[in-house]
Amino acid sequence: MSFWEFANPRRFMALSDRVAPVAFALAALGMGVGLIWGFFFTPDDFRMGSTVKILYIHVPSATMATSAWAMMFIASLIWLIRRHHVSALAAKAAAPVGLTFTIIGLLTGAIWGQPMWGTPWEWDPRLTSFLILCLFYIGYIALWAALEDPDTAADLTSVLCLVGSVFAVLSRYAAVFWAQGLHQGATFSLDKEENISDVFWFPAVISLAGFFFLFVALVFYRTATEIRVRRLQSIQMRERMA
Amino acid sequence: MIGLIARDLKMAVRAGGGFGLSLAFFLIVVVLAAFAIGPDTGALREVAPAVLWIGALLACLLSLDRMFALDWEDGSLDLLATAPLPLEGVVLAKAVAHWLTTALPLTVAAPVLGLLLNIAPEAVGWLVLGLLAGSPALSVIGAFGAALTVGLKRGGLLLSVLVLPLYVPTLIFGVALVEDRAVPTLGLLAGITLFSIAALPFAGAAALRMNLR
Amino acid sequence: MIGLIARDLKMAVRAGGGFGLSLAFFLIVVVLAAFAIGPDTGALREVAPAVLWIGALLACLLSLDRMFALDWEDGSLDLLATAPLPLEGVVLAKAVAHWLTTALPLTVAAPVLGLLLNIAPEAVGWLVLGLLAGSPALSVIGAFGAALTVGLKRGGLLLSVLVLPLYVPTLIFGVALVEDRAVPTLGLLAGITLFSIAALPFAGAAALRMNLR
Amino acid sequence: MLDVRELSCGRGGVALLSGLSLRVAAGEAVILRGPNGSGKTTLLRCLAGLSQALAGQVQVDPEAVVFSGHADGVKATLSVRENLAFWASLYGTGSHEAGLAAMDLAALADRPAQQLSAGQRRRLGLARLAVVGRKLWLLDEPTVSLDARSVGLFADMVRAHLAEGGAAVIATHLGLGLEGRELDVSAFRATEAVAAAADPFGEALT
Amino acid sequence: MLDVRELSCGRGGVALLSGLSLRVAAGEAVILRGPNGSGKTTLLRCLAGLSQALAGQVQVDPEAVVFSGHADGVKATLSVRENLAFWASLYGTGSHEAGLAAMDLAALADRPAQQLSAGQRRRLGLARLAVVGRKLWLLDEPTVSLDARSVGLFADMVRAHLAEGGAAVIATHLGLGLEGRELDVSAFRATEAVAAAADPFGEALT
Ligand code: HEM
Ligand SMILES: Nc1ncnc2c1ncn2[C@@H]1O[C@H](COP(=O)(O)OP(=O)(O)OP(=O)(O)O)[C@@H](O)[C@H]1O
Ligand SMILES: Nc1ncnc2c1ncn2[C@@H]1O[C@H](COP(=O)(O)OP(=O)(O)OP(=O)(O)O)[C@@H](O)[C@H]1O
Ligand SMILES: [Mg+2]
Ligand SMILES: [Mg+2]
Repeated sequence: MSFWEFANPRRFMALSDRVAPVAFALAALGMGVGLIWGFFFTPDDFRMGSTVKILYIHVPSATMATSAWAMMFIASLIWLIRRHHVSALAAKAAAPVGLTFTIIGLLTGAIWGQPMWGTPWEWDPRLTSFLILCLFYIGYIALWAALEDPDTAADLTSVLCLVGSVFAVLSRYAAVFWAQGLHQGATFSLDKEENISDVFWFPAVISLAGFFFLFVALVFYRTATEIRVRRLQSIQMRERMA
Repeated sequence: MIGLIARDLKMAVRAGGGFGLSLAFFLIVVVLAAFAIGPDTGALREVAPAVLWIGALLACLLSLDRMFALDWEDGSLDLLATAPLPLEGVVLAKAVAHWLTTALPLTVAAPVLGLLLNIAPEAVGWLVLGLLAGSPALSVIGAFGAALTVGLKRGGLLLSVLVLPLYVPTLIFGVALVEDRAVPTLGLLAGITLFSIAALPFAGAAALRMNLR
Repeated sequence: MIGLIARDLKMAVRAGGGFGLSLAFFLIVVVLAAFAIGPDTGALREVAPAVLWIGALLACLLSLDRMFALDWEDGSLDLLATAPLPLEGVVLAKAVAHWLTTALPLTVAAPVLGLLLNIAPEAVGWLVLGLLAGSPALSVIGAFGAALTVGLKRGGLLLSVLVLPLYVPTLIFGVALVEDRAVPTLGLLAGITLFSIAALPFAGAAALRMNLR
Repeated sequence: MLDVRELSCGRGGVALLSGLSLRVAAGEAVILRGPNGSGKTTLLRCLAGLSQALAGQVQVDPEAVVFSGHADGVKATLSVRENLAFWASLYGTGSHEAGLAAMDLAALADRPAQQLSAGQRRRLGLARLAVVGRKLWLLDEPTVSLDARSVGLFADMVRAHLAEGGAAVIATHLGLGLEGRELDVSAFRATEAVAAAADPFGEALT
Repeated sequence: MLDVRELSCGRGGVALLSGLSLRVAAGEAVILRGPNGSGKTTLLRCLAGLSQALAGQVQVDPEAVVFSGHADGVKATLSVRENLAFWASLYGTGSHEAGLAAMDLAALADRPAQQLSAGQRRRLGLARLAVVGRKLWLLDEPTVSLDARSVGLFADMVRAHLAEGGAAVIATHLGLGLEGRELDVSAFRATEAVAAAADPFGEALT
């Protein structure tokens, strides 16, 4: 059976009943191991001292924040091209999760910034473009909330997501152009040696996996809920019209 | 009157003009200011109070020309004008609803935004006080301007050209307050607000009547 | 398409949204900025390009939510959608009319305003070039945002929350151009504009269709 | 209830109607007739106090009047119920159920007004009358885009209102199925002379 | 000219009408009847291509259609003439005089539309039809707030249009003085079953 089978709400519900709990367990495992290992069984960093440990929350949430938007981008595309309601609802369901990750990233970053840079906020390109990402999330969610008719809302938010992504990338580079920052480069780049050492890296990867599965589980649960809501709405709608 | 305020708030929220959205708006204003002025925090701190006050002006202006225009277009204004509530009350109610949806969120968020623009911590308190005392004037003055231009389609720019000059005193004292942190300045700010609230609803109502006939 | 642009311009002028008005608006913005930032000319020169670009953003935003909303409310949009002119053309025409009434006056007046904010004379040329190359993007992006929110009454605030983040790149490069006066920057600015003009009318038209059904 | 003497009213300072006298007693309905542009709306707006009379006087207790125009201030984002509840609260008459019942809107009560058809929307506009509890109704083409049944509902509503000692002045081009005195506005069309006299600049150049 | 087969259309993804078939030949006028909320506007918008059909197909040359809805996109700040001229230019048919003549607007030609009475405004809205030179007219309650004489003018305009080989689908509650096939929309009301079938979430949880 093809992947598109799950575009059928009913099939998707069945799938999510099976997948979501597993993903949730994996999330608990990954986050548990990763964070505990990271917090209690890694040495302090010679530069950052024990504050480095915030990395195990900060990096994964920041990474997931960007990934969540990517997922929404794909889901929106699928909706616009193949009109599969589930994918539209999945995008809707993912947005608040992504926003939460973004805010966690911002907060932990700010907390980290205090000791590291002596200021909670610095107009660093990466931080700033992250803030912009946060704004895109808010706009997207607000548009969903503002529109009455669910299909129209799905259409419009999808268009917004596509166009928004392009401009998000644009402003990412514009921001680099605008100011050179003091923020780290990518940890999870292929040549990882370049910036942080294995002792920090392994637990970071594990908790990142944990965060990833958490995202998957939440999106599944929320999408299922959205489907139920839509089901309810359309029943009410039909009653009204009858 | 409460009913009218409640209705306007409800409609604002439904149209996605809710509390959270205004917060997002101010966040954007701050970010844009940072982009426009440049990353170095020194320069930013300089203009921080200006940025926040300009943000308040903006939020006002943006939601202003819809204040009466919608009610005018769908005929509600005729009905309100013949309703028991005097037009003065209508203008005031509109202004209050407008303040609650635009200026209040800013006032609440000011400390955080101040952090982003790293304003001196001791100045933040004054900033909030200033916004509390000054921003109602913005809404009431705005309501008066909206009443003047209600007849015109797309009066957006005209409205702001009429209203912005009236905003100057509030702006000056508001910004000054953050620098000099003096009670008298706060008093002046409050004075302007009180005067506006006392006088402008009548002017606004008169303007509406003229536009309706 | 010419007809549509002409109609919009005519209506804008009739409703007092004409050329002179936008000039007045920018004058006020500059004056307000002067008040907000304080008299010392050094600080002013610092932020001058920022002020002018922010002014352009403002003028756009303020006239934005009326761009399609009026046609939507009085049913013209239905009629336009069934007219021979494709909706993409409608969106583009609206954007052009909007640009002519808001950004163009600023571009023309920029040298004078720059003088007021005493920008370095050699920078003024780049400022004007930047506005010419960049401001069309503002109108087109704005048209897209307006198309998204046309269905919502008083979507003003939501509209700006959606649109402003999209303005970021233009703003950054526009302001940067006045500092570094480099052709590549100008190229980037023009690139963004061309991309917006090429892509967004389609997105906007799609949004309108979705709203109309 | 309404007493109009030698009224002349118009638009933009130009007299359109002149020498119009009209008395409306409690329990009476007056139906304004007249071709497009003859001045029905102008007259109603003047009676409602929205525009001033150019001459003559209108005697009516403003506290007793409710006006309903071509556009029926329905808020698209509010539900039918919320729309009515708002007017009820504004006029300080507790409940809005009467309105829902009068124009048979109960089934639509919780639907956003956005999603109403033209006629349903109009019905909502009319239901407002039953909610505000005013004696004198000034209605401008109330039955526009209503189907036969809804027109019947409206007629019943008006009759009930009259029976309770209310009164109504209704401008329309359509049959309402209401027995009431008819008044053709076009009979009072202001002559050029009157219009010139009312116009402050009338003889400025002559 | 228009050929509709087994069409089902609705609002917000919910089917309102289903199994509606309709052929309109040149020179023919079809009058849509049905109580408020029965789906006339929905159908017309679907025929005009403003909303998509949920099932069935609509065969019509989009280049031949002109639509006119409840709201008649009249621009208040433009004069009557300018309003018509705009549409004439947009549809690439040179002159707008035909419109002025058809609905007897010559006297009002240079007045800002703002200053028109409801009926005059509506006449302006209808005059547009005579200007765009399209074959198939889709009209939604065209005669709202028109007086008897203007209704006559409108009927004449439609007859002339039909005589020239045009066609028209007109939704209305009023008599138009037009001889034409009548179609009661309410006969095609979608059943609960159909509506559920059209709805993608119809069986998500069952
Ligand atoms: C509010 C302030 C901050 C924000 C918004 C922020 C945001 C981000 C973002 C978006 C990433 C990218 C994650 C990814 O790779 O996708 C990241 C990673 C990272 N951040 Fe921060 N950060 C902030 C402050 C800090 C501070 C103060 C430090 C420590 C000095 C820090 C250290 C790191 C490190 C080491 C990474 C991993 C590199 C990487 O994965 O890209 N961050 N942060
Ligand atoms: N705002 C205005 N300014 C100037 N003249 C106006 C204005 N509105 C209407 N008129 C003119 O006043 C006259 C009377 O208008 P009014 O709306 O009272 O007519 P009416 O009897 O209500 O017509 P209808 O039956 O079409 O509603 C018309 O000739 C109209 O052109
Ligand atoms: N935007 C909308 N969203 C959802 N439902 C709608 C919307 N507009 C109308 N409806 C519903 O669809 C049904 C048909 O509406 P429609 O406007 O087609 O009726 P109509 O035949 O034109 O009625 P009228 O004679 O009053 O114009 C009505 O029950 C209405 O409540
Ligand atoms: Mg009238
Ligand atoms: Mg209809």
